[in-house]
Amino acid sequence: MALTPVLTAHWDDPNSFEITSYKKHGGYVALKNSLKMTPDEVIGIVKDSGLRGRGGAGFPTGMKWSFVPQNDGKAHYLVVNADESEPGACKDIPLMLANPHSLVEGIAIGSYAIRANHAFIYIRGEVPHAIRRVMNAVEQAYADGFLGKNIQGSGFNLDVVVHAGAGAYICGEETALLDSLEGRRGQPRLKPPFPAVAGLYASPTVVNNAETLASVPSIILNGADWFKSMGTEKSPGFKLFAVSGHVKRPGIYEAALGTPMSELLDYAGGMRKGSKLKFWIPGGSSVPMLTPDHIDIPMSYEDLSAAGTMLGTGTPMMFDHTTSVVKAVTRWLEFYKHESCGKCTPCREGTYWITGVLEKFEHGKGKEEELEVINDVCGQIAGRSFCALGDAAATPFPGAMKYFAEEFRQATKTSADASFPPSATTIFEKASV
Amino acid sequence: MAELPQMMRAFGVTFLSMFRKVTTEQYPEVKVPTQERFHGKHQLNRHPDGLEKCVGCELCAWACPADAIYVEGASNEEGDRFSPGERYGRVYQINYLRCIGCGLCIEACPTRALTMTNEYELADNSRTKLIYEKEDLLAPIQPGMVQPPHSMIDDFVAQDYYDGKVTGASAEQFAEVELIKQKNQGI
Amino acid sequence: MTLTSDNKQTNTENSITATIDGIQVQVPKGTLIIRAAERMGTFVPRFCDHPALAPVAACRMCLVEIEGMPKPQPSCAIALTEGMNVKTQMTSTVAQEAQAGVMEFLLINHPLDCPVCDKGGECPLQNQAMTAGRAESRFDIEKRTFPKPIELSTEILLDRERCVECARCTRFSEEIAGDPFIELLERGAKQQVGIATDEPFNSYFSGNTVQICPVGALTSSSYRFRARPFDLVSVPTTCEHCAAGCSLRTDYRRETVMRRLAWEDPAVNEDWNCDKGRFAFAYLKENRLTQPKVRTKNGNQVDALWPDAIDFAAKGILQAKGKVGVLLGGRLTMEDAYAYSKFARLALATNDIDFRNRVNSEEEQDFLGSVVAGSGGSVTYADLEKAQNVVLVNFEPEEESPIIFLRLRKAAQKGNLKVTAIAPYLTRSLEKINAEVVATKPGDEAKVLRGLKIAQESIILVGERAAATPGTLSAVIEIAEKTNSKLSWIPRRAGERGAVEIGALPNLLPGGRPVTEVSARNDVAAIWGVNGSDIPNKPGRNHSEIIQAALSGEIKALVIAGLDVMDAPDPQALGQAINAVDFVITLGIQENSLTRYANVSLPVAPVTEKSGTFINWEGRPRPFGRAITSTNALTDARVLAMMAESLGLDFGLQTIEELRQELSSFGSWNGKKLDKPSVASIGAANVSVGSAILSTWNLLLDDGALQKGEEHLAGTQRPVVAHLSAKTAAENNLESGDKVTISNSRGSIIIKLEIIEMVNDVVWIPSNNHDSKVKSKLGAKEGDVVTIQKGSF
Amino acid sequence: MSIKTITEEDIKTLETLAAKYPVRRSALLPMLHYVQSIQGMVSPAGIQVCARVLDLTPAEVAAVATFYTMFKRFPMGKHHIGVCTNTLCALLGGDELWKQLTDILGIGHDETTADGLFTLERIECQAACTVAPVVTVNWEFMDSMNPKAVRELIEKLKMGAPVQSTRGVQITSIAESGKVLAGINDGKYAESPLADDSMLAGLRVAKERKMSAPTGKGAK
Repeated sequence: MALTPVLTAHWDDPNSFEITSYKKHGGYVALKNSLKMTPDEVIGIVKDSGLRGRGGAGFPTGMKWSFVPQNDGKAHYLVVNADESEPGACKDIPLMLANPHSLVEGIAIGSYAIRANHAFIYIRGEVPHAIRRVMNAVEQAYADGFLGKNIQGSGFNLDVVVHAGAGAYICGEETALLDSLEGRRGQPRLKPPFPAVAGLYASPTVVNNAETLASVPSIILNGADWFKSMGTEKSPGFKLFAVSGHVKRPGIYEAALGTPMSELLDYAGGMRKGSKLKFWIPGGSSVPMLTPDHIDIPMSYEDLSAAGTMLGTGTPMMFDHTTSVVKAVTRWLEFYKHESCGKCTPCREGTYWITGVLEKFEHGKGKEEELEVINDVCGQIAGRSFCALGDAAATPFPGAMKYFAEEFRQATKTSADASFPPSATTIFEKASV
Repeated sequence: MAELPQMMRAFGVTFLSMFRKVTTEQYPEVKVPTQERFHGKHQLNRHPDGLEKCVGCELCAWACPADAIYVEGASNEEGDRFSPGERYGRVYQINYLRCIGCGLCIEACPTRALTMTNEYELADNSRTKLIYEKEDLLAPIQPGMVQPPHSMIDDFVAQDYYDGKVTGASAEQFAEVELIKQKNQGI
Repeated sequence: MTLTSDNKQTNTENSITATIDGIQVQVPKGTLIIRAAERMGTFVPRFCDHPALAPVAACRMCLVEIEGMPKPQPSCAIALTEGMNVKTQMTSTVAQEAQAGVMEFLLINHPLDCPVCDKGGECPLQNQAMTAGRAESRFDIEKRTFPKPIELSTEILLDRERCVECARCTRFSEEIAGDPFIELLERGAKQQVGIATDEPFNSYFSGNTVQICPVGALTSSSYRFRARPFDLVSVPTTCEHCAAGCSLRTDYRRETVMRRLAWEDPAVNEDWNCDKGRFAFAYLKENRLTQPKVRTKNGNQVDALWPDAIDFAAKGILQAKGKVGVLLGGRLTMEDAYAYSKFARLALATNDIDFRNRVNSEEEQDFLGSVVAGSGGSVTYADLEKAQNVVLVNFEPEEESPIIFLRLRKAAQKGNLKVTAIAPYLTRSLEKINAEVVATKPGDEAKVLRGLKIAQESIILVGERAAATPGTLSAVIEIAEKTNSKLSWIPRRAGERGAVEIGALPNLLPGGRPVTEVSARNDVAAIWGVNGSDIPNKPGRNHSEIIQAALSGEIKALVIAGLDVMDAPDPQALGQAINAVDFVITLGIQENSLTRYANVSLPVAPVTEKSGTFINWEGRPRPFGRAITSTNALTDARVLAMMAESLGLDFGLQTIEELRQELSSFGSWNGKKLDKPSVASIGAANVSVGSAILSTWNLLLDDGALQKGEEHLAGTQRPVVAHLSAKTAAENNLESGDKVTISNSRGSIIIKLEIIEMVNDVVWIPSNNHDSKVKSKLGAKEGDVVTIQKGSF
Repeated sequence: MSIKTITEEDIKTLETLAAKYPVRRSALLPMLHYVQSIQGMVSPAGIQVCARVLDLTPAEVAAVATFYTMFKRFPMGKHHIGVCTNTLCALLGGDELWKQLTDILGIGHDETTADGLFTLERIECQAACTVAPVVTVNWEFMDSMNPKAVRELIEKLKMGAPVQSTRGVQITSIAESGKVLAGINDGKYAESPLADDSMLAGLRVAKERKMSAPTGKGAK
């Protein structure tokens, strides 16, 4: 395996976010090629490539597109999920910063394929810098005739609106995102109907992750086989891996799916000096954690699934021996409590409860029998909540207990800060304090 | 005279009885205390600051097998508070013609507002007089209490009352009631 | 086991077979699991689910196990499909544990205040906590608390601690009432129901949210802490307010009505009622008359015994026999109205009887006699729900018959109903039923109707205000016939349709029989046990004519019953008429200005203290029994029977059974009906700057007599403003927010102006709110010309 | 602090935002961003205005405004300072920075300094984990912060000295970012450097180790 810069290939170009730079490196050719094909042919190529959603669930993109009913006389919509908020995930925003045109081109191709004349890019509101870049890219694409009326003389029209969220992790859930985009509270919708049948404004809608769409132009340009030549059989292609935590060089590493974590860690320069890996999470806090024993695991959908976790967003967080698992889990639960939309009982009340108890453990005041209670409560959320946020909230604790039960028992006596002094965990250079 | 010893024995019983303690009760001149847990007249208790414990929930009335209790609740308003929390018992009646002293009402009371005293003198020559009203049932104001209506102790919530955090009326409560008294006299 | 919506043969194409708890069930396609289970006797616990609301599956209480699905599924949101194998908590530990888990979650933050909670004793959370809850809580950290309660409106209170976030209330307000004034605010554990800072929950249907709240989070100010559910006696009743005919549940304790709830009636009010029907019953206690009173020679009113009062009254009217007018209100039960109808004809030998204590005309009389009386159920609620086209003429549904509004809204929400309203402007409630308004000046209705393209087989609903503008009702009949449309007349009061049916009108006898028809008179006479010639054969005087005749001395005595003087078309004239006649008998429940004028004032029973029947606008009888039995209040019919007896008549009608028996013997009238009216329209008045045509109607919540004593309800009245079009306002130099004086020779009303999009030259004001009292202050009606002027005098 | 009123001109802007969408209500979030940029908060009056423009009830707008954490119902200071205290940032130093900022500014979560200069907020994951710990100023990122840099940042902001975000624009005030979030392009997309070290980390290693994606047909 190796690093495979495709999306990131030209990020070192000082103007990589400008259309001139993008075009210089073959930008928008894929769109022109697509417009010469029928929409179904475009869907066919994406289907063949085996591209899977990069947002977390890993649903095959081509299949998703093909679910949209054709010639139903209704307006169709493409909605880009760029609400990247999962703790640990940080790949879509760098992508939109450095290479927004790949996304815009992907949108144009995707919209053409699903016969949508309206696309929306839903970007979380906390990142005005990324929003500026995407807004600019959209404007440049309009100016060059890649968006708007009669694109490149094909007769295909597409309007793209850049839409900012306003601080709600739940809007990363596709139906909640649609409600939010309709100007409502971002609470998930009852499925069915699925968005492909009745999504935005009750019309057929495809919701794709930003990275997914940005990967499409290269597939159209180079073909499905080229894409499949990277990665594994079930997880073809390249992916942005954002390695963070106690590593020497945290950052974006674009590599083929199935690249072992140990290899990615090597690219990232290994763990920081004098530290050793304690636990790691392959793709956002919503997927169960792993230990150093699992470091050689290939970063693919299927291999991680077999290991009892998930690829998720493909953004590994690496924590070293100075880290308090109790504190880490408590913070994640505080996050889920804060971000629970409140619609369903298990998630709303369960996160409130677990967080309250975990906070006692963080301060060394937990009672051992309460560990069993938290475990039960997690079980009462998992599989019973309205959407996946509840399931996600029920993940960190049982995952941590699997490997670090002793540390939780310790937390009935000693606070997290006493067991794991924060000064050791922080990454500040002495000089900067 | 074979019966003589028998007769003597019999007189012996009488004779010995002369020295036994008499069991006749000299009621009403002498009132003998009842057993500790005797089910006597009810009492509506107060919190240590004088606020009533009754919340007017009617559970006593519902529990009563003889339908002897009638309660009407009402809302505590600012400046017109009788109990901590939102609700108090505006009307509270026990009909002692009906009451069978079973004590189920006491068990039903969620705030320990209703208890039974050992008072057993519950007779009268008028039926209406045997319907006891709230003022007949309320526990008297003890030293340290002030007569409601008055506010709760500053910064306290109803839960603090139930948690037993109140030990007596505060200076503010005394002042408040005093002020109301003066105002009323002024008018 | 077969479960179908009715007893018709099951259509196998539209039904599916599945298994619930091992029992095979056959249900119509699309039946939700929770309903199917319920119909086979298994109650799956639920909070957010409500049969009238769209499923949301938010509370997760109703989770069940479905074979082949990895996770438990919400039974409230999943329809049963062919061959599905469902296991509820009865047979599945997965379902049982899932439900227990959700219950535990619901209780962690729920306060332990059941003893002081109004819902305690009838609370689904309480009940389900007993079946699915743990005995002891494992939750030992601090509960979420909120200050309690907060006022959503003067009538509705919210205790956020008790809320389980099921969103029934907010969904009801949005989906059913169309008044999204309450919403879920905040997020996650802080999520709570609330209102915007500057707009309270003043919906006419707000009370329903209290009823459907599955916990004690929503309570009403009027019932708060007044009684516990287990201490109430519940009886089914019919609402006495409007002509909708809602089924209600009246809860009373110790002979006092504590609250009223909507009683489910799928054919009429479904699960709902309006706030007036729910909360406006305090009048039952206000100024109740309990004792007959007679006026002595020295002019004082004194209490009298019943026999003396009856004798006195009988003597009084005997003196005036043939010169007695009978003025009734629109709120009598059919049985009582019938007694008046019979009493007028037999005891008073007159047809001078009219129940229309409101704007009325001869045209309307003929309309009622020819089109309404005896027409049965020409249009029903179900018809409205299925309708494609509905035309509203002088009828504002939400204000004048709110349950019709809900049905129209339900149909409009489904998207297949088009409502066209002949009205001066598009009101917010018309907007909520997606109505299209043909902006019309009062007086121009007939012209507009004739010029309108109305689809064949529409439904035309015409309100009582149509009587105010000559020619409107004639045009309505004409258009209905031309377009083959169904026509229905919507009165505002509960008793009006019944009064039409039993002939409490000068030209009608019971069953739509014209007084002028000899066979009609003979029919009636046979039942009454008299000769046909005993029944007067000439049409009598109507309300206005009776008053005129009283003023001119042609009428010497008045029998006035169930009538509020402020409702009269001209309260001033009514007052003068009462002064002018020699003898006045009033029958009513309350002491008021009328009873104080009476020579004999007789107390009668309010609806809660008698049995009776209201005929709703559909023509559907809505019988109800007596709720409160311990009072000795007499019905109007019983009092009349006593009076008739005192006059030596064989009147009958001593009991409600006897009355109903007699009423049922009338049967339908197949003879000649009254001629349909054909009155020419005179069109809207011409106005110049400084004047305008008056448009007005009664708002649902106003200062009506039956809403007295309920301050909390009054607090939710709509704002009192006048409406003008921008053009008319500009011509008169008026701006929004200005005070405008609306006046005529009689008096004036000063009111705040709000400029809206509406027909020019028309000023709209509410009929009976605060200072805007059209009848008593102006004595005017819709279509009259009034002066408009900036500011106050 | 007096709250600015919403002018007729602003309402016109709100109208143009609403007109951008096939269904006007979709513009509600952008509109609230705009209102907040004018008023420094979403006030009841702001809610009223949005409700009027979109023909909603104020309750419907309030329901949305209170759902999203970026909308504040109290007047914000000139600068909004966010400190990520989600797990990764917190452990890598966010907790320390938070403590430091509360000490320096003397305020806690969602509070504003008396001089009206700063509002402080504990924020959740900002999707910048590779540059943790992260502090935001008016939602512009200050990557890989440390206590010394935080001290300097606050001092500079207090003095009104220019501060450049590591990824975004030069700091002005919270009002500025609100307009961008409302969808109004301020054209400052190129004001910041292209990408930081973390973004280029992979590409650099690839170049160093001469790794690349397979060559495809490419753009011919």
